[in-house]
Amino acid sequence: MLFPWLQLQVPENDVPLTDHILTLITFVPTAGAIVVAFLPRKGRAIQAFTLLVTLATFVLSLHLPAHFNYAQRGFQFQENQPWIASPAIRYHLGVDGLSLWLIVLATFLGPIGVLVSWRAIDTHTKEFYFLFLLQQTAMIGVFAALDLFLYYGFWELSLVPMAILIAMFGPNRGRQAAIKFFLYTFIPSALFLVAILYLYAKAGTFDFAQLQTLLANGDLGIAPHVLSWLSLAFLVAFAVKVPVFPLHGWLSDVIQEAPVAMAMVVAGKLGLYSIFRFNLGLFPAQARAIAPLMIVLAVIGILYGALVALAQTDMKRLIAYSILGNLSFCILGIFCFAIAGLNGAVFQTLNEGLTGSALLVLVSFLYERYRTYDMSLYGGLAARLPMLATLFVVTSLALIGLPLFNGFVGEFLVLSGSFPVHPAWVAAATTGVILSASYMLWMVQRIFYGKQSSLVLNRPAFDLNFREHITLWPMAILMLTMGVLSPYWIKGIQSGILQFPIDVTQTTVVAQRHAHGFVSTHMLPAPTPADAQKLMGGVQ
Amino acid sequence: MHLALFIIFAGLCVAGALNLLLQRHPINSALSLIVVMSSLAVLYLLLGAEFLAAAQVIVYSGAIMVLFTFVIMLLNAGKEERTHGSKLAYVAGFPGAAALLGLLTFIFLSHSSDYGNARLGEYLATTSDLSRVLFTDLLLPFEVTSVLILIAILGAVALARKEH
Amino acid sequence: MVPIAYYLVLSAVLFSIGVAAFLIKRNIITVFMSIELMLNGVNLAFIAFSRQWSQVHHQLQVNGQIFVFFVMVVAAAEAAVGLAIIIAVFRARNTLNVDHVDLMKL
Amino acid sequence: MNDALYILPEIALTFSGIIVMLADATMPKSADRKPLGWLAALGTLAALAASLWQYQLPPGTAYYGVVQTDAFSVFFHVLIAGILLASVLITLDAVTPETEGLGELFALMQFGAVGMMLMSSAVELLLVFVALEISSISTYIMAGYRRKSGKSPESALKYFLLGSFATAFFLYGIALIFGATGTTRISAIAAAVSHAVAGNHLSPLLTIGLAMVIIGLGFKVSAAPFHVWTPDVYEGAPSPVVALMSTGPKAAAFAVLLRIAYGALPQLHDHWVPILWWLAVLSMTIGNLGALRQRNIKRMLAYSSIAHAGYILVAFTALSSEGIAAASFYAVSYAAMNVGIFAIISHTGGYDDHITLIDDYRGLAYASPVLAASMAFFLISLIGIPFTGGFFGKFYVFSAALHSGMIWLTIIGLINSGIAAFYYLRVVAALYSEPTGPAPVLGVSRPSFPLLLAVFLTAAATLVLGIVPGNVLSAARAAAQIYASSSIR
Amino acid sequence: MTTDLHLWLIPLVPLAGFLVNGLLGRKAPKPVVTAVALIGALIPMLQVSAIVTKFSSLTLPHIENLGTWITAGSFHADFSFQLDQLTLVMLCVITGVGFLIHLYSVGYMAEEEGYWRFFAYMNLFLFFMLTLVLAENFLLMFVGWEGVGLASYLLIGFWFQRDSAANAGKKAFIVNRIGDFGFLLAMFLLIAHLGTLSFTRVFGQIGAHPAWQGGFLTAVALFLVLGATGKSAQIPLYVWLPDAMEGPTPVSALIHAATMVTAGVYMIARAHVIFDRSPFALSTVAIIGVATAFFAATIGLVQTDIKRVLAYSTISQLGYMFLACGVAAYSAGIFHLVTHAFFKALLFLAAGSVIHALSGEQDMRAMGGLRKKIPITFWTMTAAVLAISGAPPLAGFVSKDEILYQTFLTSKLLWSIGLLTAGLTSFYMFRLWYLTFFGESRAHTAAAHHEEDLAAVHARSDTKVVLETEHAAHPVHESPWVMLGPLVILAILSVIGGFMGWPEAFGGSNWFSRFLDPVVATGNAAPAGDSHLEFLLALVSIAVAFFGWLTAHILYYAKPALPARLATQLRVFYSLLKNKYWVDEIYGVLIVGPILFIARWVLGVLIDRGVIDGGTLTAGYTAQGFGALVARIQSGNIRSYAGWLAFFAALLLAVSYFGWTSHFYLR
Repeated sequence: MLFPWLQLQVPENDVPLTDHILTLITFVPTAGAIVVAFLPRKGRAIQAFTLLVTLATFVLSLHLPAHFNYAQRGFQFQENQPWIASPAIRYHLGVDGLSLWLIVLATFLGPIGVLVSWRAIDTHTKEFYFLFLLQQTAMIGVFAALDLFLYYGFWELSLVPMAILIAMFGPNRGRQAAIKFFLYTFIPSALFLVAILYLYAKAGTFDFAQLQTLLANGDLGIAPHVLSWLSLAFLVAFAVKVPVFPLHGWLSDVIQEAPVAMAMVVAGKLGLYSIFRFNLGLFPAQARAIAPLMIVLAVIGILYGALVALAQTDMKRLIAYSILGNLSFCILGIFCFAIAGLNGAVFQTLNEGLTGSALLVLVSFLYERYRTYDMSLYGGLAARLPMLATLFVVTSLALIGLPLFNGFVGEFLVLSGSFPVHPAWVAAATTGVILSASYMLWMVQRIFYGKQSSLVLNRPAFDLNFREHITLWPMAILMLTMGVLSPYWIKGIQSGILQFPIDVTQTTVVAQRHAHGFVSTHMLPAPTPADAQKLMGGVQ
Repeated sequence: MHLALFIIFAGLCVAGALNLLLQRHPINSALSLIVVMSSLAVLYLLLGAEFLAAAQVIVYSGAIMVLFTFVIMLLNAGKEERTHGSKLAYVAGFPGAAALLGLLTFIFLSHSSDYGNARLGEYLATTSDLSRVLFTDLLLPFEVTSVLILIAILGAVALARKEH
Repeated sequence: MVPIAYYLVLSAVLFSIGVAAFLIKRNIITVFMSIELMLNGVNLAFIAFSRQWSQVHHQLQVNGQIFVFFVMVVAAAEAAVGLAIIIAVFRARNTLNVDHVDLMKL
Repeated sequence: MNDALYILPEIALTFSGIIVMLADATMPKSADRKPLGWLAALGTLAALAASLWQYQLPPGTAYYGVVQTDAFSVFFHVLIAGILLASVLITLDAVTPETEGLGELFALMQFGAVGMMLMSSAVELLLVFVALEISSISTYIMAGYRRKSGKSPESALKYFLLGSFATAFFLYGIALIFGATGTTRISAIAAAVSHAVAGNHLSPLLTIGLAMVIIGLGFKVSAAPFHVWTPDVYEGAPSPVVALMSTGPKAAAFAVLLRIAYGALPQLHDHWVPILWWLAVLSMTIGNLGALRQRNIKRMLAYSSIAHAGYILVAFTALSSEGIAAASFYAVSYAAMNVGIFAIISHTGGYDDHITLIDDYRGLAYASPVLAASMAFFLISLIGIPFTGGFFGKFYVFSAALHSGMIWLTIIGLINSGIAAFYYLRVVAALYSEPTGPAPVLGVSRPSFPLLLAVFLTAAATLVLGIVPGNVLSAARAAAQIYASSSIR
Repeated sequence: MTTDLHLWLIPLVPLAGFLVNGLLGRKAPKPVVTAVALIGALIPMLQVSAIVTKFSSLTLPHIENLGTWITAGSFHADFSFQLDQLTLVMLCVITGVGFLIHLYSVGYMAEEEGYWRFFAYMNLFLFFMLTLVLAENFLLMFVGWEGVGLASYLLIGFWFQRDSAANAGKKAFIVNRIGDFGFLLAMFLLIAHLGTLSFTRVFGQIGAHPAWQGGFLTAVALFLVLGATGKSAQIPLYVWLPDAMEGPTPVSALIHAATMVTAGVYMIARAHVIFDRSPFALSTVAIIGVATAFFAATIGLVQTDIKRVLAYSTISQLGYMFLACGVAAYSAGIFHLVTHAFFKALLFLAAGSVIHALSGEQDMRAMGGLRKKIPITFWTMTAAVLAISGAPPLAGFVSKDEILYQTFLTSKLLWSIGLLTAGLTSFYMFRLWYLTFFGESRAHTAAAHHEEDLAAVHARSDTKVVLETEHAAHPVHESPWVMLGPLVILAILSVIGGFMGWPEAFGGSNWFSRFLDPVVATGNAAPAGDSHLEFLLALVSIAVAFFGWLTAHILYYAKPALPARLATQLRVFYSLLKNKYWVDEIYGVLIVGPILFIARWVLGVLIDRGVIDGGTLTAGYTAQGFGALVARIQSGNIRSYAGWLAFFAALLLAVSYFGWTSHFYLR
């Protein structure tokens, strides 16, 4: 074995602060925010302190993978106290393989966010970092909460700092973008709340685990059509946040207007995680019913995102659409219900969070130097900023899924896992790898290659400084590590995936039927009601 | 006899009310309102509410209407000009008022048997009858009205006081 | 003898005329008067009803009448305040026409 | 004498009101009237203490069963006392020494509060009527208090005329109920009605009487379609007064509505539930849609208060003690955030409302971060973001409604709250965007101590209601318990 | 017995070289960079030779597993390397030729400021290429597959300041991606049906089920072919290779002649088990191969840029290898791969040396008469030309004839086309030879005649030289020995390389194919042809090659005026070939254009702006409209308000009196 330490397993039961680690991780940022509110506006005290807090959070969060018991199913590091007597709301946190790495990702992006905002945010620093830390808490909370009410709390809370910061710091159309984003996500969340309340009315509890068992056993006596409406309410709310193809109207504007630290976290993981946790966790049957539609949307999203990205001249918009494309891969992986696909979907979620952020950071560094996101004004930068160029290319390669980078592992798992289920659609999705290469390389060429543009010549060129180095390198290294040592992550993810009622090894299923050539349509996920079939049209 | 009286004074009431409606000068309206109130006092009497009949004359057609006329004089309000500030009042309000009238009348008449008939001289409510209830059962409301009146005075002073 | 229903109808008539007057009259004072008219209508209803219940219970019921008494008190208070407000409005806007008192809208 | 304990808060307020009044009269003309405000605040504190003290009073009626002091009425007593306290503090910040009639103003506030408190504890419709008039008339006057501007008297006039108009309906309603039942005691009415229902000779007077009462109270709580007065009056009235009258009388009126609906006429629920259902839907929709287009922040908040009245009405339709509790709780959380936001508005806009347009609020964050932050917080609570009172109130209300199967009402309501987010958010966005040109908002003065106190209290309340609502919830549930016998579930 | 050969060192050493040079090279002094790079290329070579020595003692295939790379559910792919005859051959070629070219580059790139970058990339390429051939499963192979694509992208775009170079790099990568798309789908199919990608398991399972014919195997094979056409520049995906000549010449030699482009052939040979089960796929490969061979050769006839001629010749030769695989003569294909690696690398390096000598001139019309001036280059080049045009007994002759012979056994038609192509090959190679080395130097005249062409050429030629041509060009000079050394070695190999597989027909033993047989021996053995036939065919092809030389001699030596006249007479053909059949243009119009149009206008503007943003706005405005409607109630007039109240009061009363309420709400 080349990497024996990969197999390391820490079977510890009485580790210090294991009992309250989640509370710590979740609320250290809040505490930090409160302190920030009283720090002097002058100087860099606020930045430094916030950096400290986020780093502390990150370090704390590393406790989770270190002491996570990968063999054991279900939730770990649980905290479960009554919060409000009636309605019966509990303060219930917990982590399983699904949320494990997402939490770490969220905390990892914390310091990055601070570093990238270090100079970019020079007015209203107090407000910015206050809300930034609040946002951290909200995100971590979403991943950790196991009480539907608590979850919804964090879910909604995550909107506010985002919206306000976009409004405050959006260069030109901030207010519109903020309001657009807020309404896009808030109105579906209202229906989502209806669904939650309905469940509560029926079940009398918000506790995820209890609801799961109750629903699984059909103890609630909810009519099937009602169930599918409920799951739809959940799904739409999440799909908007991801975003899934027709619901992405807010994405490009927000990415364009939001401060980078926020743009990094606005899309993807929250929504996708929620789809996993709730649509697959609570409504598996309904998820299967809607799957055909979702798969079509995912494939459309992949191609659509890539193609539209191809047509952009603004870096941030291009990145926005590429994000749309990459996230659609996750949707595809989720709704094919293949074990590899699901693993890939989670892994791809991590990738997107990492690579997309790195890309945004890079363009923001370009912006800090040349004050524009318009690619047509750039050119030949590679000669002047070799380091930045190198890291940019590395990130691009990770994003277009070059083997040995994280992106490849995710895409490969998703596609190879999903392929047996919907060969035609997955094949279509696979063309995405061509398109993504096209737009990324084109972007690289337009910015870094060719003759040096007047803009580039007129500005003094200074390559990455220390702060920028320590911002970028961790991400770059992580991209490679995740690409090479993926099992280390997968083993956690898979332990979370296996809880879902999926016909575990799709591939072997196929193996039995290899005799008659192509996988045939009765590979489709279990019974799909007529309505979904109709929506599907000609997929089969 | 009772009916005759009722008809006369009810007629007076309605006539006064309509006159209030039709007159364009506030004074005339005020005077016709006084007519309405006084004739109502008679009707109260017919229903055996002596005390209230008196109070009606004293408080209403006395104090309150005097106050009105006083203010009218004070602000020497002239004939009101027929401005047309509101269509809604006609297109929605009148049908509303009419419907109100129709509905109530319909209800009262269709169940008239439930209410029985009033004969003269029965169930006369003397002042002592009222005061007995007023100072036992309804003592607190009676006391509380003092606050009300206090407010009224304060308010009148505060609002009508001359600005400096 | 007169059916109490007649009294009630009369009260309804007065009340409705009051409403109508409120809608028609332009002069604020007159509008206020029409409110008084409505209140009188209500008073009549109260007295009629208290008479009715006296007959039902075969003994005098004065609650209704006392209610009227309170209405009168309140009306007096209202009149004082209302007219004060009217004066204030007249001072501020120099008009008594309701249609001209529509600064705030939409 | 023991009876007096049952109206102790009212007595306290009345006396402190009278003291303020007399002190005002005795003070020299030129003297600064602000201390009177502190005096009033003191009296209010006393009333607050008294109301809290009343919790350990054995629930029961007093004065020949005219008032009933129980968990329900005490709940509202405390609420109203709190609102009054905050409003007094706000007024202290807003007014200047040369604001005329200051003494009367403070006295009026307290007398008005007496009325409101009595409304919540009265179980005799006559007393309800008188109390209602007390609170209404005092608010009429206060609305017209800024006599220099043309708007204030106009708003007073509108409020007064339409208010009396509605009161007439309310009164007629009482008359009809009296006609149908022969009594004006809540309990007696309930008994008579159940007797009538049992004997199946339900008088039609009862139903239309109920309808008329609902009209009258609907007007007071500014529920659509009886909301028309609200925006104009809020716009014209002085902001500190709006803080009081947008919450206090409303809470009291809701208390009365609860008393009549659940206490007196629970049997008629299949009459009034649909009515309130419609009122709720109309209020939420009209309120939110109307607010979308407003440029004046006070008008916008007026519309929003209509919408919030709608949310509270949703809880009524739940027809369960949970619903009552939800309504009561919502009243509290709404009071907290609304008073809070009006505190900031009255400071920013001043007693003379020189800043009222939403666009004028652009860049408040530059002038005073504290004010901007807290205003944003209140707005967020009004939107209904979790961990604020606003959210928990909504959550509780709708969960109650849904629990009794009001699925459509819930959907409509929550979609409405989604729309509502738009106009609240517009203000938040304005607060934090660059001020344009020589914005008057930049000249906003530093908030005085009483204002900060008021903002702190309301903000703290909003936060507590959002995060640890336990105590208030149990209080609300206890309040609801008194209808456990009558209410349906 | 399992001796641990530490195969993983072979690719990882160059990787280390890449990291060192890539991270520190910019600051490091040149000699250090050189040393690191050469070591990075040398150590693998030494290790390979070490392996060669003890090869006979190994149990093959020899597999080393380094642990899991990707795993999910039942599927997992490992970092596992495998060594067998085929791998060994590839290893020898890659490390050997690779090292030589590294050496050569030291001289060729001497004056580059991007020196360190260049060698970093070269080492990176070695890493990926070695991974590709060492991989034990398709997935790891794909790593190398994409990786070499990346390396070639970086190296083609080495002079990134030049748009043409940047474009060429991008084009290469994207076209290759199209191929990779096929490769991916093939892998998905394998996973779906067999649940693994490991060579041993996949081929084992297929071997275990003789029943499987065609079916999904055909699909897999065809997708693999798509991948191969991308990497090995076959129709329809060959278009990137000519542009790839934008890169420095050593790159063209190493990547675009000797090694990377042959990956497709290697892959087909490696996966032959799958192809053997699918006659259809095989014939597809054969047809693609022969078509490409012929088609590219024709284009090669009229090209004037020396590197482009070689590029098209490479494509054409690759076609031969495909042809070989297509007729299931995998060993022949690999054999040609090897020999081609020798002489084509040599050709490029020699051409590089020529260009070097002429200070960057690449247009043959501006060359000529170099025979005397750069003799060593001339002679080595001569050897290469003879080898490629199939002059016995040189390497090219042997391998090509092997292919033609095997083809003949399968299909006369393919054979005849192949033969014709052989003729064309020898023609355009000698054309190049004559134009470059014989006659008078045409430098100045050419400049006079082909102004615009030259401009184009210069735009293309290496920057360092563009800089120099601005001031007076160097006098023609022979290259330094660090460059000539590799030339000589490769020349020798091209001459004697053939004897590895000297056919029985000429008394040889065809050692090479026998050596490979354990790996690539097809179950259905090719019809054992008699040696006379083979001998006969050999003579025919020699004749054809000779004829090709003769034409070239006449046209470009004896009667130099003739070509121009021919060109005018056969104007149509001439321009057709000159413009490479306008394939690039056609692709542009039929594929790229529409995609861009759809992306920008249909999706970007119509859908995204129009429908999606538009929808959002409309929703917003509708809500606002209702808001305005509501506000209309607020006329500000008291009487209106009263009217409103009265109306709804009446309505409410009526409703509640007649008990309509209960019907009018949704519960």
